[in-house]
Amino acid sequence: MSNRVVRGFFAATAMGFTLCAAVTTHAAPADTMAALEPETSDVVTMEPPKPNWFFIDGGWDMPGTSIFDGETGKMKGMVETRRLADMAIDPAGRYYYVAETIWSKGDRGTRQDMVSVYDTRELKLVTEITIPDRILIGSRKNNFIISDDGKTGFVYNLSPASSVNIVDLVKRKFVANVELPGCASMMPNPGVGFSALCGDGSLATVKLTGTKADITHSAPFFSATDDPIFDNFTYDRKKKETTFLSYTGQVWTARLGPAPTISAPFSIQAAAGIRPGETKPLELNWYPGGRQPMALHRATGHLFVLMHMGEYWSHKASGTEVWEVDLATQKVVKRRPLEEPMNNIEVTQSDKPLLIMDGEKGTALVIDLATWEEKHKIEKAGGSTITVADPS
Amino acid sequence: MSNRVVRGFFAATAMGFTLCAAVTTHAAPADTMAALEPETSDVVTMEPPKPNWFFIDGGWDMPGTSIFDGETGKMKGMVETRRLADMAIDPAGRYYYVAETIWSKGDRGTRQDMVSVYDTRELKLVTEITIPDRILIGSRKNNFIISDDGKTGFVYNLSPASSVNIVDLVKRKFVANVELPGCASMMPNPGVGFSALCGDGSLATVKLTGTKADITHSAPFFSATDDPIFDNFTYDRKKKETTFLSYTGQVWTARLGPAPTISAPFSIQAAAGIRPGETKPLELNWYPGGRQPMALHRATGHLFVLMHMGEYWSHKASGTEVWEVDLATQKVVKRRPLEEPMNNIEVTQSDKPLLIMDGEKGTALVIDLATWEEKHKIEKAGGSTITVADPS
Amino acid sequence: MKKFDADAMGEKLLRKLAGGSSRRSMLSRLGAVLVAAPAFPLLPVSRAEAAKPDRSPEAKTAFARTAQSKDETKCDYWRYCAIDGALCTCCGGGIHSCPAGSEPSPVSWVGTCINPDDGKAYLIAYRDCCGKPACGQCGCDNTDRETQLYMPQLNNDVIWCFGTSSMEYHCSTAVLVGAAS
Amino acid sequence: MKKFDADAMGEKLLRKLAGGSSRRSMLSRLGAVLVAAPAFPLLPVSRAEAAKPDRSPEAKTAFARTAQSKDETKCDYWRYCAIDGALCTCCGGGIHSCPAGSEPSPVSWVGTCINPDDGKAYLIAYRDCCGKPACGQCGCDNTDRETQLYMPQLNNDVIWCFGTSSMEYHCSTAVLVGAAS
Repeated sequence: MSNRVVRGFFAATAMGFTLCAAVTTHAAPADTMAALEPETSDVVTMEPPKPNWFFIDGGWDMPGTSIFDGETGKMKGMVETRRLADMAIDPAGRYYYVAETIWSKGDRGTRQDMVSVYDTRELKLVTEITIPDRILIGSRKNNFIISDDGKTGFVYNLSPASSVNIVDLVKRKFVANVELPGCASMMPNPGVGFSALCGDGSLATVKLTGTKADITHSAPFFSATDDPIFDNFTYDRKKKETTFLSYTGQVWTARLGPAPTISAPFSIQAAAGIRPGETKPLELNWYPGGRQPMALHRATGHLFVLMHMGEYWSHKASGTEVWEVDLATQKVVKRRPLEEPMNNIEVTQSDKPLLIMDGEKGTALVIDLATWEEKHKIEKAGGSTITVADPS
Repeated sequence: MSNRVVRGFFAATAMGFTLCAAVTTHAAPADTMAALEPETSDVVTMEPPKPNWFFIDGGWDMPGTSIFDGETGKMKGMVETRRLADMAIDPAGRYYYVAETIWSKGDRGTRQDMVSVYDTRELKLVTEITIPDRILIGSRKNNFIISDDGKTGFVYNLSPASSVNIVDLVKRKFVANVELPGCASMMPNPGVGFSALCGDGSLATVKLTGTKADITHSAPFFSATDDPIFDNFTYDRKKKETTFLSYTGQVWTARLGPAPTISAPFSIQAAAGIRPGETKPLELNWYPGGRQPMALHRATGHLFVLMHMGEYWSHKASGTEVWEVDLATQKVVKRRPLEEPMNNIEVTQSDKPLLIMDGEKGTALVIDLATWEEKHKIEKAGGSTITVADPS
Repeated sequence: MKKFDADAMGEKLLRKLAGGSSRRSMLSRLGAVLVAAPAFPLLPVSRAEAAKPDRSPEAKTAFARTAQSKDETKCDYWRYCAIDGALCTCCGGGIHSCPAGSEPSPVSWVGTCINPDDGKAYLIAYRDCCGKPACGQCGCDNTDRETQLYMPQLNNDVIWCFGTSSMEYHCSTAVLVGAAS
Repeated sequence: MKKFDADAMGEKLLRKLAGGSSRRSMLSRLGAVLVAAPAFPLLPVSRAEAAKPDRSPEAKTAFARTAQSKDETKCDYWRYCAIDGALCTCCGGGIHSCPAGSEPSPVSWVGTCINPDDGKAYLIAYRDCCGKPACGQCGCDNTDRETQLYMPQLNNDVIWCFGTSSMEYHCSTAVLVGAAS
């Protein structure tokens, strides 16, 4: 093989195809090229996010968040989310935002924290918004949230002091870092700022005025050590409400505002007609568990919870059943067994909602909720958190 | 949880342990600390590489090259090899060298190519030697080689023009990039420079004088398109010989020097008493295959080859048998079936040699060659190339 | 405890929950209920009338009841009651030693684990070793008293590599800090 | 062809190799030979006396004999005879289209594949789409006429992302360049 051949090989055209007679004679003793028109390489343009799409984080082993159409089960594209990055969707559907941390030399060098902005049609990097450090944890949906109006991003940090980076998504610049002592796991609080759960069992509300943060606390309503609330809770933008679920299976609804109000809890097990979950050992019962253990369909007020049978402190165990809870009547209206245990659950906010789940093996399930029919089973889809276009 | 608690929590001592009364009361209602001496965190120091160790590249999905003791089956440590990096061992056992490519922002930003130097006792980064671009391919043992005296490193590049970066490992600096048109897959050529296989079926010898490279070619002896030689061939430092294996199962030995001599080939299938492999379709036969399909035990001159049954052009198929070939007598002296197909094979150069293999699932097998006893089966050890301390 | 092991920890209890019926018949009945999935399935169980085991919060968890004190390279070694990640003892390190080239984080999350040899509770600091790629060996995820991010020192998902030169996670140690009770 | 599929391509041949005995008995005999592993096991085969199939190098490979022309999202689609990686058709792209946000490499490796509809050989450029993390869907590794690194344009392991703004590999397309014969 002569130098000429190698060089000739690189005579690629601007249209982007490779061809070199000297090479093709190696590949096959071709005579002449037929009159066939060679194809041209191009790049697909996407639509903005749709209600029946879901976004599945590959997790520790598979960098990237894959976008799937829940109806067809087909992959639409991928947002670049490296390990431990957090993705959020612009409520107006124009941008995907990725809060991420990159070292200049892979695992060494200079630390760089940023919110990277991708347009939703071309999936191209629009800009990077430099921020101070953010937490490295992954698999959490409430460490990077966006205000309902899409104008402000909140990026949680643990340094290990607790604080929040405020990002102006319109001007695309970092605004301020505000301390959030003893609290984490944020939710938007429209017109106020944001709220967060705290280690003392209270809900903190952070009123933002420019770069000034004024923090107030609700009365403690749960025990952060004895019966913690899963920090992957759900937020309903329309009702401005958050639904909380604890390890034992207690369910609260918090109405957000300058002074949030928190409902009395009810037991998900009692709602199914069995005894409530308890914190004591040796009490075998059904418990909620997994990484993203619940999903709320906003229009119907139905909560879908991954449940497993076990003892207390098995809160990371994958669910072997899905319980459908009517929050209004506080009743479990359906229980569905799963063939394989699942770790994360989400539901589309469409009229004909689809339930999306994934498990440790990275296989995603798409279930038609009307029939509980398995519409799609997608291998290697991803094993971490699931997001839908309307993050209610 | 008050601010004080979080802050108190960070009152770590210089010795590196965390303790905070306010925290421990959350963890458990502890009264007082007992008189028990708290343990101190420390860091292990290793020995230099030993003949019964093996180094297994995690491959695409598991960054890092894990070091295992073949006798005990225990992991000893890890060399940082990101995806598509190539590792080589200092013949004197003082350093691990990693040829790697890092972008300043993960998959974007500025490209940085380097040879990173780690000391073998503390596994700490000693320095980085900046080099021009190198090839991105992975799973190849001959894209980064070190001269027998340990003084020079050769890093292959495909830009896509073919060239080699010469690195002075004593002065720890890049020396020169020399063109290597039409050739790749290097082997040391002591006192001369290096040799490489070429697309025209020849062996190229690159005589280095300072930064000047003088390239000569052997007569063509194989067909790079019809019956290619696996580029993961073996090099015997003691004999200054390379053993080549082709897709059909032809075996050559090349004696290196200013004008290398190449033996007449023999067929590995004929050596086992069956008909030789052929390039035609529909000829079902045993063929060599995998990613690192062969290993040479230098002292005995026995070659271990991963073989599978199939048709020609199945050269990446994992081996379902290991064939042990006596190169001197040109006979297959043993055939051993494998329970699971294997992709990579290596053998330790110790008196009681151990055969090491791994497959697609990343499970490593350690076989005692004297008895063919499975000494260890190590899950998640890694799925890519295997290196032993004495790279013969 | 990664998965609930019904065989190891609950057969007797399951039988009691089922009101004295055999485990198999209880399970099959349970199965029928689940597959039919009526609007309000009632699990045919009531509070177990077990012979007064210690049900206080301080009683032994499922992990503690089966923990051992002999092999530090197994997930059920007693100190690992709240560990998450690769055991450094399987990565070239030790119970309180980082593998060569990695660096112990000066801060950590903590657990309170019961030593089966003396039945006492000890405070364990799960100190991450940082600055190497994930070790990959002996992955464990035990969750006794493990809580959520608003209580970070009791959360085992955080990358506890603060104050180290690299925040890359390699493996986790389980350092004995002292007696907890 | 990732794995040799004995059922699809060789039962008849295997029987012939075994001298007319049934496949099962031939295999079990073969198994016995292997397990016993004598110093010089002789596979009881000689050159097959098959009824003159086309054995020229131009004859159809195992891949070509079973390739289809209907579904571009399957590894056995005819153009994929030498592809290695994730099919862009499964990643939001198309047979010659990169998924949104990724970028086609201007150079590529090539393959010569036979279209089952007309039996003719075509030159295919396997152009990688670059600049996104690995797609992960529909991983294929077909190796017809795939060779080694000293013949790079026929090697499918190289990351063929030259001249793109990022060299991160996302997926591979199979662009029809023209007839090869």
